[in-house]
Amino acid sequence: MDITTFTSNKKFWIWGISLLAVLAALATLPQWLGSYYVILLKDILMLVLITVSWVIFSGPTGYMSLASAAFFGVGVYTSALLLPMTGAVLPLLLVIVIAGLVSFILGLLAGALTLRLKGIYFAVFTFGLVLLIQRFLLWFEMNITHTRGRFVLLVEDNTIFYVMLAIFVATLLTAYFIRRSKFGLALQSIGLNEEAAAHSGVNVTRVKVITFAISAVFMGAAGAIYATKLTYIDPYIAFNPLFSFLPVLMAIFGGLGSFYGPIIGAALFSYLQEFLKTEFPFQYMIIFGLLLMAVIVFMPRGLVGLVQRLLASLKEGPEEKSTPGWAIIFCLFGILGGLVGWFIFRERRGARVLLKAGGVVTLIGGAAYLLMFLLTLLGGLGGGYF
Amino acid sequence: MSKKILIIFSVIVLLVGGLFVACDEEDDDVNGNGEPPVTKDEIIFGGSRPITGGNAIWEEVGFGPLYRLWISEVNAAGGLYIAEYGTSLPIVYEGYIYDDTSDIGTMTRQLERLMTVDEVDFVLSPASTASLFAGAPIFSKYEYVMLCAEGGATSIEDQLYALPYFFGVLNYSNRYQLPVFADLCLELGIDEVAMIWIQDLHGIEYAGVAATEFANAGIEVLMSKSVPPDVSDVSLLLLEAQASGADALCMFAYPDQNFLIIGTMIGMGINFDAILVGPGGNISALPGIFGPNIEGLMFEGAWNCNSTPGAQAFCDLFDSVYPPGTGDWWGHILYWGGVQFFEQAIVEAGTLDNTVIRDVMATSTFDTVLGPTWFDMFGDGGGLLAIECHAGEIGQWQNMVPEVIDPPNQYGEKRTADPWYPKPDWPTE
Amino acid sequence: MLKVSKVNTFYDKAQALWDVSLNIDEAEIVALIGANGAGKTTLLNTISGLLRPASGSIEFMGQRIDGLPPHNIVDMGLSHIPEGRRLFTDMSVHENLEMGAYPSRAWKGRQETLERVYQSFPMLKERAGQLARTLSGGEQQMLAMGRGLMPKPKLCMFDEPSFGLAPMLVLEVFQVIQSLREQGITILLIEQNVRRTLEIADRAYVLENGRIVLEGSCKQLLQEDLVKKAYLGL
Amino acid sequence: METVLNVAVAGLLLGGIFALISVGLSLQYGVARVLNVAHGEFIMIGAFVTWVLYTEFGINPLLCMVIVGPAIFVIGFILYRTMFNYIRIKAPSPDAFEGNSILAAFGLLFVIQYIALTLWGSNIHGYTYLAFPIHLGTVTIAANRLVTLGFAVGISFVFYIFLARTRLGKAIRSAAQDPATASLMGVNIKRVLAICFGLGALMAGIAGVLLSMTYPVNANMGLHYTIIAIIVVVLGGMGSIVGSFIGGFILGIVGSIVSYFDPGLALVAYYAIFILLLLVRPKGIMGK
Repeated sequence: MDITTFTSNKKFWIWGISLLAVLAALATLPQWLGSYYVILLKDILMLVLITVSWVIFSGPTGYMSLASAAFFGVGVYTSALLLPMTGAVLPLLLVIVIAGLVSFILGLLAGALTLRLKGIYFAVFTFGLVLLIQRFLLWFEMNITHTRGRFVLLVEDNTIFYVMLAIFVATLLTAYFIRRSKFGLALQSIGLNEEAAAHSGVNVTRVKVITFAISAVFMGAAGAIYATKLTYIDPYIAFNPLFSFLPVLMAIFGGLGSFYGPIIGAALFSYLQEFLKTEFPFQYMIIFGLLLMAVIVFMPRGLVGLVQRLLASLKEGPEEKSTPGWAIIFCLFGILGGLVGWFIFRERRGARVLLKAGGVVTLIGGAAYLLMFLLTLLGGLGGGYF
Repeated sequence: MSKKILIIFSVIVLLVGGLFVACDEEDDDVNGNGEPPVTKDEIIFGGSRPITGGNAIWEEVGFGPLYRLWISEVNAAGGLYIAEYGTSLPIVYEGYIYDDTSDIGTMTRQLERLMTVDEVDFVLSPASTASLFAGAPIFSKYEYVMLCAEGGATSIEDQLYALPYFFGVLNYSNRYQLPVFADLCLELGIDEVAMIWIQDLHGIEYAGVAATEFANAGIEVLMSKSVPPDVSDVSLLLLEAQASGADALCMFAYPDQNFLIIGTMIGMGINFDAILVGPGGNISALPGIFGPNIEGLMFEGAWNCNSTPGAQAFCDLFDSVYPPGTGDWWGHILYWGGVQFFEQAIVEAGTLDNTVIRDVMATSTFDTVLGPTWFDMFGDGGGLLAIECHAGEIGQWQNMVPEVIDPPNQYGEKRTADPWYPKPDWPTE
Repeated sequence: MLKVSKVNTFYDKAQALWDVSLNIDEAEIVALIGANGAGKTTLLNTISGLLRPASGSIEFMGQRIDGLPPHNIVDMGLSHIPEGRRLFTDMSVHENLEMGAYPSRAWKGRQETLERVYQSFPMLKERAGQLARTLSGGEQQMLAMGRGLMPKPKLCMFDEPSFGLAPMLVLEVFQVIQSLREQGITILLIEQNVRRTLEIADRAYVLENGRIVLEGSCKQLLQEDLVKKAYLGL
Repeated sequence: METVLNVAVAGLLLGGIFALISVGLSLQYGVARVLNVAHGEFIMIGAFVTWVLYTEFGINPLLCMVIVGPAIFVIGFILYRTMFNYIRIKAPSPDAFEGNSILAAFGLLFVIQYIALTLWGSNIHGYTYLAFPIHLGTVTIAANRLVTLGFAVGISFVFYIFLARTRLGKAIRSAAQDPATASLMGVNIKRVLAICFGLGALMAGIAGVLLSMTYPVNANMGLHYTIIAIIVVVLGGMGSIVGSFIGGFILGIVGSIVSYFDPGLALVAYYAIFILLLLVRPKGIMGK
């Protein structure tokens, strides 16, 4: 589909306008939300935009890139170099643009180097890139510049938020148009069958490398602005491998099949993490781990796949084979209820008990997943599945 | 499996969930509705602490056990008397300790939350040097006292002038461990050293300060090599250090690497006349790991149960609560002194207003487990615990007990035992 | 011996087999013919347990086998020589044959079976130590057939054994299949080479779009217009 | 000359450790198709259990292998037979299974780490065992490292023979190449894949036992080993025991040579080799 034909599409305008409305609402949030929520929202926006940029390349092509942390880290480090605490060399916005460019170039280089690699080799190579840059930079700083970490200029929270929002919008638009353009089609044909795509006239190399680099731009820019909140940066902090895995996890959590899946997935996932780290700091790991496993077992196509399945079963009547679908709905309600309860009552003193109760519902939701899993196991024993 | 079971089960889930919410709503009406209470009935401490991740060890054996011990002691005594409210208030921290998963981004976010959403009365310091740096501006911005525990501050000293709420209690490289170690070397006749340091802020600070101090003392550094945190093999480094003929080996790394180095030295039979172990040499789990091999090992930051008049009482208290192997012979007495100082400052201020308490802390001297305790202030900015108050800088394991072996200097006489030199050979099995 | 009744099989939501029923008696050669995509391979996969039928039943030697995993079915003496040979290319010829005798029923006597297979396919013995990938197409087919015989089957299902082979070799394949019947092995055969198949088979089923449209003895079928037009090009 | 010898010996000892931690992952990924990012956590569990058994009950660490190995095998077997098998059956394609199983393994990583943290805390532990030098000419080797190397070579050899010669070994190899056809041969594919995953876990557990004799033990130690194992497995060719073995030693020796000049560059060197090799042989040393 061509962009021009698409912009004349009615659906485009409906979506466009509702997106604008959401963005406008987001833009006014700092006016009436406390600084913590602004920061939290900023971080969620960041994770969503990193996930979406990851999906730009890895979604249609099926190449699992773990280079996100490298692109992100390059952005963070660009900030560390160009925005030192003692007198910034360049204005903030310029630094962010430069960070994006540096990431772009790194994306081009990495893309060109990895052309021959497929599947897990590509994944491991891209992950290696993260550690390689981290270690080399570290060695360089230790032995050549003798730097004891770098201090970054602190930027005001609302500024960070708006910059992040701007990058977020840019990412969404880019992702959307790539998906809808000839370019996106070419990417998808690469994902389906690379040889066939090459035969049908797609310049596979160019499309792959350029898309990889484009997806890097936004991660770099996001890293640059993220750095201004950290104060202190060294290569370990900048190139945190977590940022390689998070986008993959979040995208699969949301569901790779659609455009909005990864967005919803990333938003919920990052919020859930924050929720668990603060409300259940001592059980965070086990709840999170079980939840991940349950999600994969019961929702192999992510949240979106689950919703689609539920919608389909509502339309066509319940499927003949019993799936734990209903249990999942209730569990999700539990989790949602817990989250809503937390969000509303968080600011009231003395409401902690209630919050815990919301958490308990969440816990039960998680336990229900598990129990359903066990029941499925037992039920499947005779059926030959197990 | 029949759908019936699923539906029944789900209904149960919903009912139980609803029940919980309904039950607690009543509680909420009693406590939470209406105007915020005029009188306070508790003092809330919050914190963003590394419960999981790479720094989790510090929550477990660093400041973690101490703030819990201190709070339970305060509460057992009826709480803190706050003049403003005219009554003693207990301290609450359950539910306000968050897991930063050893990630700085998360830590800074959680600090903002504690200070702006939860509006807790006091916020505990995060752990690790990098976290202190990232957290300090936030504490200053929201005017919360930052009683810094696990983490050095060499790099941040210049910036302390702009961070008025920063109160560091830990001793570290240039305050005043390595100058003391250099003096010790002169006393013992060590004139050639080898250094292994970690590629990290900690390592580069210690290696840098050590280079300066050794140069000033006329001690030659024969080898100075850095290792990455996930180093898998140090045997070649040790052979090189041995071949250099150095009298002393200094390891400025974290417990993971230090233990690997010690283990490899024992395994290969490589010994030096003096061995200085960075963080890890001080933890009381060490005798359990290396047994009699620890005899003669030196470590940074030191105290023992006899090093101050109050130390024995603190040792007894700690041992009555925590299992053996969870103590820390570097920071614990300093953290304890720190919280005792903080406690007295709060009571003296008579309010929970951090700005007032900060001024009290900046100007007062209180008696703590460390003796008379005060902070050296950096202009109108933050402060660091006065060197005179440190319990010791360099320790040595002697007869399975940590001893302070600092040579006397202008900050006082802290030695609890004479140093063993040269270090005895590794005992053979 | 094998009785398939009203089997329906799906790929995800797409139905591939519709109420397929067929019958095979002991020591028969039964052919299954049909165009590409008619569902022949799907039917074989359903019988051998690689696919599960959504409904219907399959009986082998009087026992229900639908829903059983493949390894149980082969254990009962139903061997499936899959389309495209599917050899273990990184294992030697000998090891491939040994894998054929994996069911515990066949494992013990594998040396004897091996000798018999080597007699039928002497060239496999010469190449026993070679990796399967180094064999030529014809040799690979012989290996696949030999491997299919290793579990001492009572019923063998061949999925296009002559595919991609030179005419000479095709002839050999058919000879082998005929000789198997003489050893008392029942055969279900899928072949593109319809004329020759109908010559050696006793009965045949014609499959179109996942449904059985014709069945009968081969002589009868050779007279049917549908068969003549669609499969014999007459 | 002596330096060269020392570097070579250090490289061999390190290579043995790398090979040891990789062989199990090679089975898990090469055959059972699970890129088990929780592999290092099984190593950690093996190390912790050994530490407990040795310090609390005085059980010889080498004997612990016999206790830890089978126990972890059972855990791995059950995990695959239930969770991963379920994911495998539900996945629309093998690629989807690979992606989903990584995620599930991530969940597993969190769960195992939580269990370890709850049981043993985040403190660093360790013990000294066989910590005395053995002098071979001019070279000095720590006894526990030599034992580790010996076991690494021995266990890899046994594994190689097991896969090459035994009925189950052949079933595993056939399942690695073509699970559907293997099942037509009568291989119970669910069981074999679960056995493979279990064996991978067992190898991790045994590696943990041996590593605990030289390395400190704590709840966060796992990921580091997982990363090295993944590099080695990809370097050696997936599913190839010999490949992992060779890959481990190459990495160990290169690591030692580079460490001799600057330990900080060891990991950089690993990746340099890794990239070079993938450019020359995109499927690894023993890959096909």
